[in-house]
Amino acid sequence: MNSEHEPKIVAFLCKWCSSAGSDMAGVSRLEYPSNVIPITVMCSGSVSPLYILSAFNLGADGVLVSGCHPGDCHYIKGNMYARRRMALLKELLPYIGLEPERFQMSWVSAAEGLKFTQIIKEFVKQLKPLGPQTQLRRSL
Amino acid sequence: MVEVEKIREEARRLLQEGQVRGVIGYVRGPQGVWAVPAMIRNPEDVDRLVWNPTCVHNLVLFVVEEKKEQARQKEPDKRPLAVVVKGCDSRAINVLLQEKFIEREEVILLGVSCENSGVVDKKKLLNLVPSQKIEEIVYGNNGHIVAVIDGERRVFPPEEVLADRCLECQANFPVVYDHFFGEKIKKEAINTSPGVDKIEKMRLEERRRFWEEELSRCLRCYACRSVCPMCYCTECVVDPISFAVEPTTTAEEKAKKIKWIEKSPLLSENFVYHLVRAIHLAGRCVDCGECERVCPEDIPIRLLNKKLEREAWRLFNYVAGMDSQAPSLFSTFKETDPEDFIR
Amino acid sequence: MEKVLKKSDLGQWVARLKDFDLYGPVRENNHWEFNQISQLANFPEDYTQVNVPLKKILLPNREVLFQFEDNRNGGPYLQEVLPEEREVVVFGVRPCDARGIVLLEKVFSSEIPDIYFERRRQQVYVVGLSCYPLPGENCFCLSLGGGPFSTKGMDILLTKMQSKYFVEVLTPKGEKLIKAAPEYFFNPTDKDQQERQQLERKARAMFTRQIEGVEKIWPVLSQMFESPLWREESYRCLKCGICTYLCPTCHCFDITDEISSTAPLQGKRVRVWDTCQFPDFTMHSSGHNPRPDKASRLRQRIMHKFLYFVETFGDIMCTGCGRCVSKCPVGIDIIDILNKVASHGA
Amino acid sequence: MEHNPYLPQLARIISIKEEVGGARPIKTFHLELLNGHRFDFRCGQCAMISVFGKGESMISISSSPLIKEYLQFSILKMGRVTTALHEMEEGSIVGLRGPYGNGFPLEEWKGKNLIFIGGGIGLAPIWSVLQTALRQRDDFGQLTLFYGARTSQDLVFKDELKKLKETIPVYLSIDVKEPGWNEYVGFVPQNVLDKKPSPEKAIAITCGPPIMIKFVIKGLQELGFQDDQIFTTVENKMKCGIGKCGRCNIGHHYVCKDGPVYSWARLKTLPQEY
Repeated sequence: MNSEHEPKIVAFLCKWCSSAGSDMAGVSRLEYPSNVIPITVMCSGSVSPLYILSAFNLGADGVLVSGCHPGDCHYIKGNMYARRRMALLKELLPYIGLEPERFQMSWVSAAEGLKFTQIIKEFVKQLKPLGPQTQLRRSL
Repeated sequence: MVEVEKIREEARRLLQEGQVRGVIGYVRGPQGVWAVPAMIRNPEDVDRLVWNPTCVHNLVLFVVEEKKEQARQKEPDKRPLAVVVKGCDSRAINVLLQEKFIEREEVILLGVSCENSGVVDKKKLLNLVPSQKIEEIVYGNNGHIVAVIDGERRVFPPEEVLADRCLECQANFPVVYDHFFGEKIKKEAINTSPGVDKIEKMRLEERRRFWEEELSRCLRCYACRSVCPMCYCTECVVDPISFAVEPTTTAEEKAKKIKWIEKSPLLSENFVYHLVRAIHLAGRCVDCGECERVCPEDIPIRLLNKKLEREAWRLFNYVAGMDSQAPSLFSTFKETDPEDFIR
Repeated sequence: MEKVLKKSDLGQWVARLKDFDLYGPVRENNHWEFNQISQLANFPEDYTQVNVPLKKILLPNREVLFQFEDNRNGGPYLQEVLPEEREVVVFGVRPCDARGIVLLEKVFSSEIPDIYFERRRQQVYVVGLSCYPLPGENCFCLSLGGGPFSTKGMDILLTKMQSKYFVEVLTPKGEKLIKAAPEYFFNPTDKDQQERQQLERKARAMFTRQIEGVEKIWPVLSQMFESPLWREESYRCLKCGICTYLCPTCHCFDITDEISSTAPLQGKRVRVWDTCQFPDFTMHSSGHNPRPDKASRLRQRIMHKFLYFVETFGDIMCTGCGRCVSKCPVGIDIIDILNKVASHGA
Repeated sequence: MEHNPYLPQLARIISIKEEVGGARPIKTFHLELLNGHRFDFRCGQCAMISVFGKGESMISISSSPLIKEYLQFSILKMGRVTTALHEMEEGSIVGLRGPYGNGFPLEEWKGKNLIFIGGGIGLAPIWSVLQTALRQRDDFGQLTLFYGARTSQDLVFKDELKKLKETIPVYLSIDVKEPGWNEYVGFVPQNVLDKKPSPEKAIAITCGPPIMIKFVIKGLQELGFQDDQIFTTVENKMKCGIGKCGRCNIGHHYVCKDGPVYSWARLKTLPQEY
């Protein structure tokens, strides 16, 4: 495997928590790898599995969905719906042969800038040895 | 035993009394023994109705089609439709009720029991006997299938000729119906999806190779989507255009329609198509198995749906289509839902 | 030119065709497909008919027409993409599929020739296999001027006999293939000739499905545009693409742009299979759809094959392969429909 | 080199004019081929315009073939490609292939009175004939134009129409009354019936929404026009432009090559699938 490979991570971040958490990391001058393409969403519950598959299709090596901790959802329970959906997707992807590490979910609050950087660092570390994701990637 | 004469009687009565605008059932098709779906509108035609092991189709699809057709008509006939449903088909009705796609009053369900048997897999049977010679296919005893060939009865054990979905089925009589035909014989519990077991035992690379081989054959004829009563969306991610175009739809709206995947049957696009479809059917697929039956390329599509069926049960104790009043899989949650995969 | 080839020599001959890409019937799950092969020792006893007909090689379901990209000045730059140059021999082509090519040629080589089809056509060598016994339960080529031993569209037709193949070399392309290993080909004896003729007679007697009086069909069809038949027969139609995608003569396509990068713009214009059976096929941007329902789309499929094509090219655009009948998930049966049409005219 | 019918030539947008604003905007584009290539065509023919990355659209050419400096297209914003075109600027490069279709049989119309009847964007294909006839004024008899749209804002070629009125009779109409509008109010077919053009030595060319065409034809028949005196154009969805892809198929015709121009005498023999 290519250890030089710099993985591309598409991160769907809830506007109310994880996105703010990533900002917090920046404001606090915490360093984390620049492999992330953040996409701010209104709620982790608004992330359709289609978005995740589409991210892989358009070349993501890893996809992260990050929302508010249970009980903290701005819309009361959007993250709880997300949890169910993502649990199934999490099972489906390795079933067709995609490395389980490539899709992850996390709870990151607006205050958890450090946790955000740790998750990204760990994610990049896990993805590097896997090399590029080619299974779902469109190549014309 | 389901007596077809009783189904006909009920259908005749419903039509004669004008209680229904039609009966969706099975009739003998143009190729001899193989039944095909049909809409019966006249009481004189009810004798065309058949019930036998070739009644493979999930007729709930036509309930969906009729519903869409009604929406297009200016003065639709609002009387209900009678429809013949097997166990799996009835669960599809429940899902449509759950999702409020139809109301219960819109259908009169003529439930038929598969009685410890199921429907025939044409491919399996044709590997054993040539099609032209079969005069009739009927139910025998103990789930056996009887084919009349050259006037002679040949008995096949279920495991030789039944569709996989029926061999793996645990609920072989309707869960919702207005009239019931046959007996409720509970089937023995068996492994509900040996195919899924097989894949789960594979290593990651093997799984990938397996699915690459299977999905590379996909022609994107969309038969799997077309035959599925749950694929009722007017706008599907795979279509380059939306069918929901009104005279008031602006050019921008049309131009903004996201092209999620390419129309070309590239392997990557086939993967995304089938995965999106599978996940969209999670908690909704009742395993009528029609997608796999219709696939001209013999892609084991059910293995995707069965996997999610298994996980929905394992993770959330959820089975699709058992209760029309219960919230659907993704429209609810429990505090205790697993989250060990979340960091 | 007629020859015979010992069954055991088939593999030797094929091994000599090193300069060609070889395709032959390969078993996949429950069916056969034309896939690339490296050798061919024999045609398996249970080989019937491939699922996706020969057209997949001449009219692939995705054909790149050209690439486009922004050049340095920001304007688009186009690069024509033509099919790669490679000569392809396809073995085991059934007469119905080979006749399909002849019909496709009428469309793609007439008026404004289609450069992509023509290139591929020139590069394809068709080595057919006659049908004894009949490969499909719904074969009806006999009703359409074809036959289990028809040579139309073929370069070579092989007939499997007791211990030999009867080899009909039909074109210079066929001769070229034979010349690769001339020592394996012998002149047929009278007995060989008789054996072949007998097989053909037997095969022709095997047909169970037929259209009664195909010549009656098109004049009747031209009067049947408004017939209730279309609504009745199409009620159970699923609107899928099986009947047309697996048809050896259906050739409708879409042209679409596939983008690999938006800035700078990079992509390909491709043509992909499409079908008149999909609801969006004829839908205008405005939402208006000239063929808005299943009835009008089934009518189009039948009319195009048995009336419109006859009016334009003097031929029926159906070779009687029976795939659309066997593969239709809801038993829509073109033979049955045509017999109903014919009976309207009686 | 073999001719590749799918490969467009590159063309530059040399001018863009906004004809109609609002929810159904129309813009008129002038295009010239790069490298000074010629693009010969007949009145009523169409061209496939490519916006690379978005796709292609078949658009009728609204300028006269006698004008060699540019090709004119008046385009209603309708779907993916036309929306992209509307967003383009002068100087942008598009693809162009064609011309496609049969065109109007102008040679057969020499010496005849031409009555043009257009609705909305349907004036575009007519405009090509009209401009040609005006440039070859001696070849034709009287020229008359009926043209209507939903509102006065929806009329295309507003300035040109003003000028045109000085040379030929122009009967404009709008569907509903508007302050300041002192011409006909009502549908185009009604306006035609109202003015009663004579069928004597005349050819009527009508183009517009299907429902308008239907009633125009009915009206013309009432006025005594024969079916072979009435011409119209058909617009079906098209992809290849060369009669292969099967999309614009009506009966044994392919609109892209056997159409889009039809006399009513011919069109009425085809299935109504347009």
